[in-house]
Amino acid sequence: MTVDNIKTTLEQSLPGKIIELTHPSARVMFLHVAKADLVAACTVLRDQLGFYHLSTITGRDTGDKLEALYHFARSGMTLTVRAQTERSRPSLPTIIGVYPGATFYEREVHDMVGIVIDGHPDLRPLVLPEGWPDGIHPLRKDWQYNREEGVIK
Amino acid sequence: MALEKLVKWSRVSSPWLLHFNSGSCNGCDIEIVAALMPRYDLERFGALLKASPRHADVLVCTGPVTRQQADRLKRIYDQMAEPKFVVAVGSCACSGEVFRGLYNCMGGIDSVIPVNAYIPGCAARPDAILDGVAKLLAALKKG
Amino acid sequence: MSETFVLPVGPQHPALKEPTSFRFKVDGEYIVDADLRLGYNHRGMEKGCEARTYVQDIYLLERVCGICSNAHMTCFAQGVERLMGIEPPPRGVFIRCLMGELERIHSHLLWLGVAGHEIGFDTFFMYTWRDREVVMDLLEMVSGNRVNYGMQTFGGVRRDLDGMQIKTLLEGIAALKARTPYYLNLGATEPTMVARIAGVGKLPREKAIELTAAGPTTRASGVDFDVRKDDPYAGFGDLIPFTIVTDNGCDVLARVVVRAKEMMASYDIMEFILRNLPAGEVRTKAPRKVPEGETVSRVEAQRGELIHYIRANGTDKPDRVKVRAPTLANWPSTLYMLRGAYLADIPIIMAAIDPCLSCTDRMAVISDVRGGEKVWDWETLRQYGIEFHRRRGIRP
Amino acid sequence: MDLLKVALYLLVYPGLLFLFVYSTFVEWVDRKLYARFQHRRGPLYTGRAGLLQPIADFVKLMAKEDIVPSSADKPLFNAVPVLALAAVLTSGLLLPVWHFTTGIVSATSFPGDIIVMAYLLSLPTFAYFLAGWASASMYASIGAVRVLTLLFSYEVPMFLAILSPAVMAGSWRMAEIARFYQLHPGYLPVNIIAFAVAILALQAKLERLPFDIPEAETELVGGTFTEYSGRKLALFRLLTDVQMVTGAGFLATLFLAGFPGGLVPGFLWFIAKTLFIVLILSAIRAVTARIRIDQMVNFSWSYLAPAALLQLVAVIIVKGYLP
Amino acid sequence: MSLRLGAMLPEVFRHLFKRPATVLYPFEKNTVPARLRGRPVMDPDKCIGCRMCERDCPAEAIEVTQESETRTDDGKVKRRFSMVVYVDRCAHCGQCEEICPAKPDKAIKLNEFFEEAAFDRGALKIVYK
Ligand code: SF4
Ligand code: SF4
Ligand code: SF4
Ligand code: SF4
Ligand code: SF4
Ligand code: SF4
Ligand code: SF4
Ligand code: SF4
Repeated sequence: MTVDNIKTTLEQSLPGKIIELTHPSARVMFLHVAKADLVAACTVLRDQLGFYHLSTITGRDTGDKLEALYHFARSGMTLTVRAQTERSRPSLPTIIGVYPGATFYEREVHDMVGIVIDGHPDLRPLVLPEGWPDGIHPLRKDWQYNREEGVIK
Repeated sequence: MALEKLVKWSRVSSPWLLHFNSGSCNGCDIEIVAALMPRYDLERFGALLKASPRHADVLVCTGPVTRQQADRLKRIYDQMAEPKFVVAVGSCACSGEVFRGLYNCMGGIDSVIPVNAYIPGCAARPDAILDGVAKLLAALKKG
Repeated sequence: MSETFVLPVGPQHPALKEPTSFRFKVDGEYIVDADLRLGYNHRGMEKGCEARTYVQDIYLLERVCGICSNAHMTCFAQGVERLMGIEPPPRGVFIRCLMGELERIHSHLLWLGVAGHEIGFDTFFMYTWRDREVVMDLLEMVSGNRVNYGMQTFGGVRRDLDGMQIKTLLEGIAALKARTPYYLNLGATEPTMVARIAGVGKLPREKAIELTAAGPTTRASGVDFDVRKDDPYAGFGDLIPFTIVTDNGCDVLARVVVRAKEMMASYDIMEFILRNLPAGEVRTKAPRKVPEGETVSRVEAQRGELIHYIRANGTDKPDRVKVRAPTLANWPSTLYMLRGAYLADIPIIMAAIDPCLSCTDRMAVISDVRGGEKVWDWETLRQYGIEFHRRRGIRP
Repeated sequence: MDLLKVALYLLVYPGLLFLFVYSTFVEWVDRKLYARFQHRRGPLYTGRAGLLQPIADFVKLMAKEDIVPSSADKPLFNAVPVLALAAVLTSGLLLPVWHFTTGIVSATSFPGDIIVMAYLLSLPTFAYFLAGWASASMYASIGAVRVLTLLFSYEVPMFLAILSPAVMAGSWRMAEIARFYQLHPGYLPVNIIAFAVAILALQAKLERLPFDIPEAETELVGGTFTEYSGRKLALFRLLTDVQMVTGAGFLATLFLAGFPGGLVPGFLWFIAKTLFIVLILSAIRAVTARIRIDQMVNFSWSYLAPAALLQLVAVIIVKGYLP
Repeated sequence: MSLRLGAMLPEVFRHLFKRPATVLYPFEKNTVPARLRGRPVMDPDKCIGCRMCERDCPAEAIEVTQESETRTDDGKVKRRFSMVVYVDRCAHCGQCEEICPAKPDKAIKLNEFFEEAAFDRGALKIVYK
């Protein structure tokens, strides 16, 4: 399946919902959709384009927004779906209905950047050592770790 | 005197090891296992790898000590019966190495428990580990 | 003994050389439910990467794990090269690929031994590790270190091979090639071994796909998922031929077979590389600053697909580096395999995915042992832990 | 004179001193063989070729801090190792190493001593169970339950197996059984199946691979001994070694025609025959993987016990045709 | 599937009569490969004080300090640098050697020494003056 094929299928199946579709280098594509269209996009990827494998989910702090990047794979192509959410009450819908293997990845995103995953059955705070202060997400850009003096010699 | 000498001799001749990974990259852990394998065969010195902290004399630690592990490292150390020794294997167990300053690392075994011998290296070669163990035993024999 | 109780395994449990903690609900000798808590090895490397330069990052990421150190380096280097828009010269590509395959051999031999050890077959463990020293010597000869080879860099590899080394490599590979069938034969026929691994840890094909398993775990369930084929890198695809190994057994035995056959395939790849090594430079010059952009880089590490997401902001430090190593991809399927298994099969089932937690360990599943679903803070949990162990006679 | 002899018997040969020294030697042989099988060296620097290694281990443990877990049943926890050691040491005394003629019936050789011996050899297993139980730690308790399960699966084949040579020889006294085979070595091969069964059962009794299920390090840390440290752990280790010696001696008496020829040749025979059995035990340990507890139970009820029974029937039939 | 009991038996017994694979390491030295990345050694005579090594070291193992500044007769400034290498931090990556621009010979190199074990971290702080 070529890049053009993927492009046309996506445009047909997600009319008007594609915010951006880029192809920066061979076998790498990025697709930006709105938060509300995330699950629909995932379903299209799985059912119509044969992306059977979810590699992982990356959480990222863009500065003014938070975003999650869903990396999907199939033979000959890696496609990343980008979905953004506002900083004030960050949340994204879960995709475990489409890709059950996403459980752990979603929990990780929740921990590291603090995006709440709506509909995830088991979102107890996790990651990080026990007793990690609430509301601190290490991968947010506004959190900096300052080495404690004396701990590290 | 005679008895003391005998006890000292027995201690030097029979170091039982407990291996603890405090968050290392596995590199040194593999090399510790390699030191027990036919090529280097640590059992020559009477060393055996034990699973229960109650049975061990030497705690062989690797890793820069993650916050989560710091507590457990301490607990394991306390569970061991006296006399006990701690050996830090690998540069990251000695000082934190490339993990220095990461928010979840304490940086070195000695930030949590006292260490008797340091074996730097990344990874510490099995022969470097052997060398360290031999040096520790020689020092115990003397003092 | 039909009473159900919870057996915490780890983080000091000997079956896991790395710290992790499982909670098993056990009914007699059966596992009713399995729960997993990671996080013991979380070091905060992704954040650390943002504060270091690319040059420092490649060495930091190499130390995500001592077993696929080279895979991490390769993955990061190739991602950054993509952003820089440079390509390593052919000789560099070949040596990069050679390192990957050598590392695969060392890792699979290590795994074979550990799997033997987990079921109490220590002689097997000793033999495989004795022969593993052959690969270790080769790796050390080429790179100067037994674990963190430090071979990859932006724009190629850091060290070249000379004629003498190529000869030694070919000899070593031939010796290993002669030896591997013996292990395959043993693993697949020694009765005590077979009795322990056949039919154990079933993972049906659909489940393997659904739970996004990777590497030999999924290939042993009949899925031909291999990054070397799907997203060719380091010369695979056009320059270097290779074959994918799959098996339809779906159990631990199948995973042994897949790994052993994969080793045979790797020997062929390496011999091809060494016989057809192009002449020329091994690296091109790379800039220190990386132009703005983002990319995804994937590599088939020994345990499966390894993926890095890299975002550059035009400076000499990355904006975001994300690492997802293969073991994390295999945990959901492992939990699936563990439910309903025997207590005695825990080690071998876990060993069968070849868990390496140093890269994976980023989550903690905090479950209330008494059945409730509450979240404890550090102190409560610690207090509970101390209590818990005191009741069982382990002094805090 | 008699007193001296008794003292000699109890303290020197085959009593305490001999059993202690010889059992450490046997442990050394076992470890060395195991290492050589694995293409390694094994203990090398403690004494000549590592000969003193087991003694160093023992002394070191004796001198180490001895922790009793606070939740453990203290009296039981402390008593178990001593009681168990006493049992195996007594079993050592029963070995017919002084009985070159079968006329005398003494305190250490009497009709039925074979049963007492088998019983004494089983006692440590109960001790392991109690040890695990008294530790009140999770790993140790699972280990303890496994010890019992294991006991029920190998004990019956063991008893059946030792019946064969006894029935053949028509005696319940070890010295007489050994003597019978010394006189009729031709009958030794008849018991070969029983011998194999007994070897496997002994391996299980000693909790060595492939039957080290209760100690399964990769599942249960140190099994029943997880909580033991220092002196008591030393006793347990000594106990296992002595048990190996007496167990090997027991099998040598029954299946390898005992130790003929008076004091010195008898002693040499003893060494040779027990070492032979140790060699077999080490080899089994080297070439097998640990089996699962349910497989063990299956194995012993569907193979070991029937084999031993078959052997017994065969022996009875052969016996019937005997002149 | 053929289940042959003791497929290993012959192999195992053969080893009884073979020389074990063990090397007697601390008592017999073994050879190390020429490329071994051991301890970083610096030569103050060659160092030009660019601090590239310090900047690239991933483990904060290097500290370069200026020792002296002298003016030669022809008016050139000559600076001398000393270096501290914390062996207990060094990751033996070899980046310092690779980046060092000193000509014609690198001022910092990794030698073949690896038996670093020590009882005290102070002993692992090595000063090159
Ligand atoms: S010293 Fe290096 S190889 Fe060893 S554990 Fe640490 S990072 Fe890994
Ligand atoms: S025997 Fe036990 S302690 Fe030793 S390496 Fe294996 S699991 Fe670890
Ligand atoms: S998430 Fe993984 S790679 Fe990142 S710091 Fe934690 S353990 Fe390391
Ligand atoms: S799975 Fe992770 S820890 Fe294991 S070898 Fe790969 S990167 Fe390393
Ligand atoms: S789980 Fe993997 S990394 Fe860990 S010790 Fe075993 S083989 Fe090594
Ligand atoms: S060229 Fe090199 S030495 Fe000069 S300023 Fe730049 S980095 Fe420093
Ligand atoms: S070898 Fe690497 S870690 Fe060591 S001093 Fe040089 S740059 Fe630093
Ligand atoms: S890189 Fe070389 S010349 Fe520059 S400071 Fe370091 S040792 Fe000196």
